[in-house]
Amino acid sequence: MIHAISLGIFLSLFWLLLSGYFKALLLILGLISVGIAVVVALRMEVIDHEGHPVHLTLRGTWFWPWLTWEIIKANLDVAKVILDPKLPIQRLVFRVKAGQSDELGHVVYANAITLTPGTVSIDVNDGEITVHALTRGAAEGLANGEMDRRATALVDGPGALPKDRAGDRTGGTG
Amino acid sequence: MFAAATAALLVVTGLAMIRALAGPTVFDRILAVNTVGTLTVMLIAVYGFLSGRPEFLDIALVYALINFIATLAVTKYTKYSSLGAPGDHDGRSEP
Amino acid sequence: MDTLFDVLSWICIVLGSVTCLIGAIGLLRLPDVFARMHGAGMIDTMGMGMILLGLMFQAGPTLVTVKLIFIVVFIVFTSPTATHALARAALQGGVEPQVDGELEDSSSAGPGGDGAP
Amino acid sequence: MTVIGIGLIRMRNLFAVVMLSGIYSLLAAFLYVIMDAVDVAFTEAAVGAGIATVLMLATLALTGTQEKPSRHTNLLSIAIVTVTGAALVYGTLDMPEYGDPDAPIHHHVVPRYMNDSAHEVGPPNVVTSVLASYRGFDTLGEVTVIFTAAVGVIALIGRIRRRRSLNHDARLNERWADTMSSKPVLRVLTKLIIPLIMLFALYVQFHGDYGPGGGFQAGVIFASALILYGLIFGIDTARRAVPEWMTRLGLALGVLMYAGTGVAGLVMGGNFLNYSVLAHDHLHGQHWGIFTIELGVGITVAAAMVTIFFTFARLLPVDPNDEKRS
Repeated sequence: MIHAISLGIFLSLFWLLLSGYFKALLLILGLISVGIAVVVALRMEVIDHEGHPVHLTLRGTWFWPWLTWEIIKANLDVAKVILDPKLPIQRLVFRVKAGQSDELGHVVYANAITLTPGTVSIDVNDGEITVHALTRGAAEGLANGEMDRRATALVDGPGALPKDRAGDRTGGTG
Repeated sequence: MFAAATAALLVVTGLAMIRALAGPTVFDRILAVNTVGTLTVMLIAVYGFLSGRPEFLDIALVYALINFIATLAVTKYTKYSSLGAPGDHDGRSEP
Repeated sequence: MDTLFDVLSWICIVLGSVTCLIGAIGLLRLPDVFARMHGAGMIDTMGMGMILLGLMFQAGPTLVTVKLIFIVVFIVFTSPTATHALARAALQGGVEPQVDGELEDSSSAGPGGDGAP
Repeated sequence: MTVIGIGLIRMRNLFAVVMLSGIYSLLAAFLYVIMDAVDVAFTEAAVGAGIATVLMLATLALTGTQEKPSRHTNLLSIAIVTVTGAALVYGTLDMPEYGDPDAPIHHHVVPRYMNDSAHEVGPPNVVTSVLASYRGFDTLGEVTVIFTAAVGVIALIGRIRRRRSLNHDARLNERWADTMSSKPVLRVLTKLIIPLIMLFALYVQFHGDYGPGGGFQAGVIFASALILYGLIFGIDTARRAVPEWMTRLGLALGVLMYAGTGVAGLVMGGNFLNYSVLAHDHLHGQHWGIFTIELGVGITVAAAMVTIFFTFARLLPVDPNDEKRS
């Protein structure tokens, strides 16, 4: 129920930002629309901690900037590979363990892997993610576990892996 | 400058279309179509600014929201009808 | 201040366009589906992000910028999902990813999540 | 675009054709944007991005992937197509150049639409006033066409399912559920985005007066959300959330709302589909009239799309082994 309410608040915000009209009629219509969307979503049973992960927004403020930076680094690497006349690719397929406690965490991790060019997650199965990497550098950058730790900290809270926080500084070869 | 960006994006769309036409597997085509979808979002957004009418963004928003549905449907479809033989050379004979 | 935003905006748009071009070249040059996904990934992430960021600098603090942010967020959520679905379908559809080497797990393992299956 | 068109014709694999027509539609939308036909582009976007491909695939699954190789080249049809095409091209030669202010269309109805619609009808978006008010009859006809199409689909293939064996159904459901909802990545994204798509659809519905969009586009987008749900969680789960009676009711209700608005105009002493008499102030009358019929259009379109997809997808996929056995 809490999720339904927060979804309603979130959708109302979405409506206001989309619309930009603050006339009484449109506001009422917006309220009705939000109601319809929430009711249908409830009927579909898509509102739960997976469908509306509101608890991640706060911690996400640490995760997203880091991920953006990783994406930019990875883009430069892939760009270099593509523009190199010799096309020095070393395709690898390997598995990484996802240290997150539930499937939502695995999904966050898998999508983060896919978002960084150079690595694509091709299967998620019982806490193991199969990854296709374009270069050895990209593969090793992933295998050193930095992204896994970050995603775990995002989903399970920073307290979940206290002893690993020290390893954060090592950084990815990306 | 917006015009230059539009031109660059059109060139990129053309390259993606070459990949879509060339294949060789179905999955290459899907990848290309998906990329063209993202490119269209950008094209519409940039062109909206070029012509000074940012309300085009609603259209771009539609694409951003529902373009992937087609991709999902296609991947699902490939799983079904090509259980035996994947790719372009679909092994199902005509009844 | 306006000129600063203008310059920033152009830098972003040019960077984004160049990224898209490189990604498209990758889409053509790379040898198999799985490798091509990395090229497409460039367009979907940095190309898209940079161009729309450039547009945001143009629009300034208006509802247009908010809509642009929505577009970026939606694409950031949907694009990896679509790529993942596609990769999985390709894998199960019988396209074997070609592999050029092995990743030795022991040497590259970090303290927390190493790659050992 | 021409290249894609030629590629479409040359390709024997219907599946690849579906993919390419997706690109075709994307480019078409962009062309409409360039020509400033925002509402048309919006429609193309809403239809082309999701629904068209999905429905074509659903059909493909029923018919098979390879085009039947035709033994004889059909000279007659080629001749007809060529002649028609030539006639069309010849016709366009006479047409004024794009954007020519002297074009005949700019002298008759367009000035009235452009200049007077603001105080005759009201909405800032001229396309909405043209479609919903000046051309109210045409739009009613279009809605009826969609309604008829959905009814036809129900009547023709809605019943086929009952003849299939329970065994087949069970196996089918298993495969549906097995492939999609067990993928965590897809499941999470779907849950995340479906409410957003629905709300966006309603936003498009109610802002048709101000920006591009309106009932048709909104209906299609809303249907996309339901179709996505059906794709990921299986048709039967989707049917539980949105039961059949609901879509059928919506189908009829939408058309009734449209036609009913027209009749209401009659009753209150105006012409059919003349909304000015619906309220004391004629602008308000127009506003409410357009609002109601747009809502009707939206409901009908959404219900029709969902009906067609679910009816097709239930039959999907044709299992070759089953056919051999039966």
